[in-house]
Amino acid sequence: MTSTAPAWERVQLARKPERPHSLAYINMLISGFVELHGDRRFSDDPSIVSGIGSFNGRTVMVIGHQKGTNTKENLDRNFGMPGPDGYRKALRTFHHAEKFGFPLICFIDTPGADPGLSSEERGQATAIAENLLALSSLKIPTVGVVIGEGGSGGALAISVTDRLLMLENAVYAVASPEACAAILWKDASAAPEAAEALKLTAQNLYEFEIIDEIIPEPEPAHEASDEAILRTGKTIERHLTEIESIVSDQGIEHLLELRYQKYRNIGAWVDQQEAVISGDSPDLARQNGQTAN
Amino acid sequence: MTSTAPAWERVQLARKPERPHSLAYINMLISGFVELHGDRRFSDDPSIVSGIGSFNGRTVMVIGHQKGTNTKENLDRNFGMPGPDGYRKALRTFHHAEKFGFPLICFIDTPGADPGLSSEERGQATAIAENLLALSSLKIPTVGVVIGEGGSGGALAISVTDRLLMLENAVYAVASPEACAAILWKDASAAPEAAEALKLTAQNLYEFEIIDEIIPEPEPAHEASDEAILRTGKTIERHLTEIESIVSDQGIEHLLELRYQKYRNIGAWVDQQEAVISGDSPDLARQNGQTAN
Amino acid sequence: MPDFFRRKPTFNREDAEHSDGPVVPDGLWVKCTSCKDLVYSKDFERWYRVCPKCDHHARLTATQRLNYLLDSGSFEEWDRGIVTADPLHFSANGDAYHEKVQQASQKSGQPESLVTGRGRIQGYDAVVAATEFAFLGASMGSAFGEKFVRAVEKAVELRLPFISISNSGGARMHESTFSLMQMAKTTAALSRLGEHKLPHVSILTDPCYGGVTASYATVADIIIAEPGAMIGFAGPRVIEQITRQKLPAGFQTAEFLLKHGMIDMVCRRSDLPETIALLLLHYADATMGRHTPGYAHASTGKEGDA
Amino acid sequence: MPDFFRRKPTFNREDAEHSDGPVVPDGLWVKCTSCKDLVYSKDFERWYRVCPKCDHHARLTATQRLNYLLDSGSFEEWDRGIVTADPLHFSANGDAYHEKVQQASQKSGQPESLVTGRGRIQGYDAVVAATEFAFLGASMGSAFGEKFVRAVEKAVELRLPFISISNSGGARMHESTFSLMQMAKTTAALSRLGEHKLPHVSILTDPCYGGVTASYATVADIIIAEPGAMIGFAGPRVIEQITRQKLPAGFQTAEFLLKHGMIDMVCRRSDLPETIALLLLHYADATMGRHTPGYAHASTGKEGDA
Ligand SMILES: [Zn+2]
Ligand SMILES: [Zn+2]
Repeated sequence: MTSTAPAWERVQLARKPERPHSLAYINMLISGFVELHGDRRFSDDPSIVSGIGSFNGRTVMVIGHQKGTNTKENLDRNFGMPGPDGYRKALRTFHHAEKFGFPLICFIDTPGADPGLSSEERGQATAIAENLLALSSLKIPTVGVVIGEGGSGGALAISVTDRLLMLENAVYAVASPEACAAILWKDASAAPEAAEALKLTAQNLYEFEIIDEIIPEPEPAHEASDEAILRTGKTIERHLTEIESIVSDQGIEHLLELRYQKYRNIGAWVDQQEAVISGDSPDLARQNGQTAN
Repeated sequence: MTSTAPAWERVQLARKPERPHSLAYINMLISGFVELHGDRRFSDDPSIVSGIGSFNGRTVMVIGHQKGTNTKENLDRNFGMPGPDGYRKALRTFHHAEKFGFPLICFIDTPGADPGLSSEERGQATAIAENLLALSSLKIPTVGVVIGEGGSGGALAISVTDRLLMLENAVYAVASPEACAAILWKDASAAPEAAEALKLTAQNLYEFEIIDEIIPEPEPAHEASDEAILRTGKTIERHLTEIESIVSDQGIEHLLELRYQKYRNIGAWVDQQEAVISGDSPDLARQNGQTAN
Repeated sequence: MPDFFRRKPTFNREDAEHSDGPVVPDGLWVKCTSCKDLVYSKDFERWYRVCPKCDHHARLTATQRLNYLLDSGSFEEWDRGIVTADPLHFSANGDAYHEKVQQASQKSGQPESLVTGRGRIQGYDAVVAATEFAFLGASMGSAFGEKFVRAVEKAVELRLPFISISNSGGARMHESTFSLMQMAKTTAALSRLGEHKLPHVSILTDPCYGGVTASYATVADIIIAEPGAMIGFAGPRVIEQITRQKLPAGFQTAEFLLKHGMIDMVCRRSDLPETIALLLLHYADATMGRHTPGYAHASTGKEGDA
Repeated sequence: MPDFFRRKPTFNREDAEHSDGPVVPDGLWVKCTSCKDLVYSKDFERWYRVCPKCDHHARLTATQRLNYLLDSGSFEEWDRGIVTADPLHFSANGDAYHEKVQQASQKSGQPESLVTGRGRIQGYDAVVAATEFAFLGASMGSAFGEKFVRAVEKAVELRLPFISISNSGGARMHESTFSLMQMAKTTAALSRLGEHKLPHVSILTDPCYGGVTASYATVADIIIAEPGAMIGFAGPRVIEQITRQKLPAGFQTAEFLLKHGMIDMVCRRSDLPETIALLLLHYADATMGRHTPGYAHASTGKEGDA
């Protein structure tokens, strides 16, 4: 797989049922994992797994979207599309981790949040929004990894982390190429073009400075699962160690400031009134490297 | 009404439909009251009212059980018996008040928490427990007033406050006299005896130091509603002012310590091993003033 | 009750005709899009574009919204120069995003889908942000996010409450992940607002979906919706298409959300200024950093310059 | 995986016959109360009083519970002298409460319905509190509350995790509001435990209702239930009586609660010690005040004397 493979090919790879899903990562990377269930409100949503375990010697809490590897599993897991109960289970885990000072690791792999009637009734939008709010001020180190599909707000709700990593063949976009094609091309079969236009590959997002590192897949993860997972583990470890150093050297408030600035600075806009390239710093100007029309 | 009226008579008075309920207190005592709705999870429970307003010039948040005054209203309000959604609406209000530093006033008036199937499904017990936990460490002044029926855990869930007041003809017990009679007398018609045995009057609970003050009803509140409400307002004001002084003089942590000790010290037990009257202080010994068998 | 709770609203309607809504010269009739009845245009204006026959709340432009909501002449707009930079050089089926932006700008009279600034509501100073639906369905792109966050940060600096008025189709697909990340960006800013004990009052109007509903618009101390407004995460058509579920009558209306516990109240447009002003009076205790009694204190809060 | 995650359980069964459960001398048979099958008593004991045929988890006394859960000889009981003082001089229908307490004490061999102390679970030190159902249905009176709070306060002092194992009929009516207030008292103590970053693991066993379920037992970092345990706020009979609702099969079982999101897991009795030990290992990072890497650190946590 070269880094110039077309976006649509990446989308297909990211969706491969044989690709390792969150529990595969957890089982290999987290020692003594204990899965914790339920939102304490309404149900236990199987499309989100969450729990506590040991990552390279430190206790962490882990959350992941969980897709199935076959049709039955996918029906049980709702194809990895959480409802509000899933996001509230995650929210409970956020606060649990924060209470005890455990770092949080999130595995992102969802086509999107569940679009059903009952999810709307129980406040799908509110549930996602509350998670974004909680993550933005969680007083613990947080690392997210897009391991497959990063689909829209349903992915974002567990991905607003100090470091956001992405496997080489993972994708992350505001909408599925099919949905985008249906709306903007008026033709769902234009999905490959939409995928290209959405600039949803790890390479794209690294260039946009939306993600922090690409985890290479010399062979696609569905063909070399163990290697992909171990490589991911090493990359998480490196980032987590860096974040832990920041906390021990400069305090948790500094980490929160960095996290705030990280998301504060994402965006591409110009200030026509000032007629200059926007941004608060040279770094930011590069990120928002667009000229005024 | 003399203070020696039989307990069962108090129970009847406490339940009078014409007795002023929470909204009557709110309408008379809280200026510019804005009712706030919903638990942001599942529903808006009409058996709990909650909102923001001004009490003698300071912004407060208010929560109350709400009974109806006739059958239709009672059906709409579920007879003032909250489900988990009602307690979660209250929980949201607790945190809202804490965020902005607004004192919290709670009006207690319920036969108990709703005992239905769907309440169990959504975690009635958990909802009550989470409220007890939240109230115990809420960093704001809190005052509760039992205005009618204080029924069991369903009442407790909004009554664990810095000061707990009680109208003269209100009652507060671990179970309704009917339920207690059915279980211990094996005969629900023994309710009047059970009421007596449960020691559920304001006078009883003041002697036990479970409540902080009795608000007199020279005439029963259902016959002199305005007077009862205004008298209640004055009593709340006095206690709230005292609590605010504690906070400004000694800090909120001291208030939390006092609140902890208040509930920490409720109980009547003896330590047979020490063969002395139990208690950590002379004060406590008086409270737990029982001798060893 | 103190008298000033009942102060009469003093709406400003003088700029209404500058809006891009249906222009209705004096003396003509307009057709209500809901009940199809003809309404005398002066009535329609007098009732804040609410149908006097069926109570339908017609959509407002950002300008109309602010004119109705804010005290006359009190609005000071901020960051009008901030516009999108087309980070993806997005083009769909031959339609270039930057051209769509230009068209939207011309159609709506706004350079972006969010208008921000400072104004007064019945005497109470506040920072306000209002969406412009005529600009690409008030979708949330980079410029929207940047303007929103700057407004929130300015509210923190000025110690003012923050009022958002939203309708939106959701994310702006042409900015893909940049658009998605505005959900995180706007919400994080509100987290800071809250740490400073400043309130966010969110007003949801028709229609409000997707990324906006699932981020800043529901991260609020008080959530108010206009009657009949359609509000949700996924749109009804998407839900029906994907799940083949039959949706119940009234699904996703403001009233539906109230019943399901998602909003604090449904408030008619005509009552909004008074309701918000009353809330701002209550929050003045926190905004001004005073938790002790005294209406005198609270009323100085109207200046908002502590 | 490090090996020690798979350490073999070392249960202590030697004191089992001191319990007040069905005494089953070697070589005899006992009848499972669920499937009515005869089970060889040695099997019954070997399987921690779980029926090997239908997996029914029979009730345990507090003593049996602690014997099964804790490392042999590790339990140090606290506050055994604390008993109720009958604050209401309660008597129902001629039955005096203080007499009922005496009977309950004789029947159960316990002076109160809660046993507290310190012990080790697979090497991990913890404070434990276990209910005694044979003592007035393990209802929560003043002595129960006082013992519970003392144990929690001691956990804070010793920086030890707190494990509660509960079944209960709920409140102790004979102590009325004193009993009710124990819900607030026990929960407030757990709030302090949490402030000190010490975990509470709550184990719900059959049957667990009322004031216990609605207070400390569900205020926990981890909630574990035994298979088939009946858990709820109101009992099924009360619900049917009051609401005339037909209750679905499996209503209020541990599995029902898991499905409805109220508990973290259903755990077979035989797996409990290992599961709790694993959790305590994980929490040692917080308990010991260390959030940095190092199993070496965590394993010293077993001494629990930091
Ligand atoms: Zn109409
Ligand atoms: Zn059996």
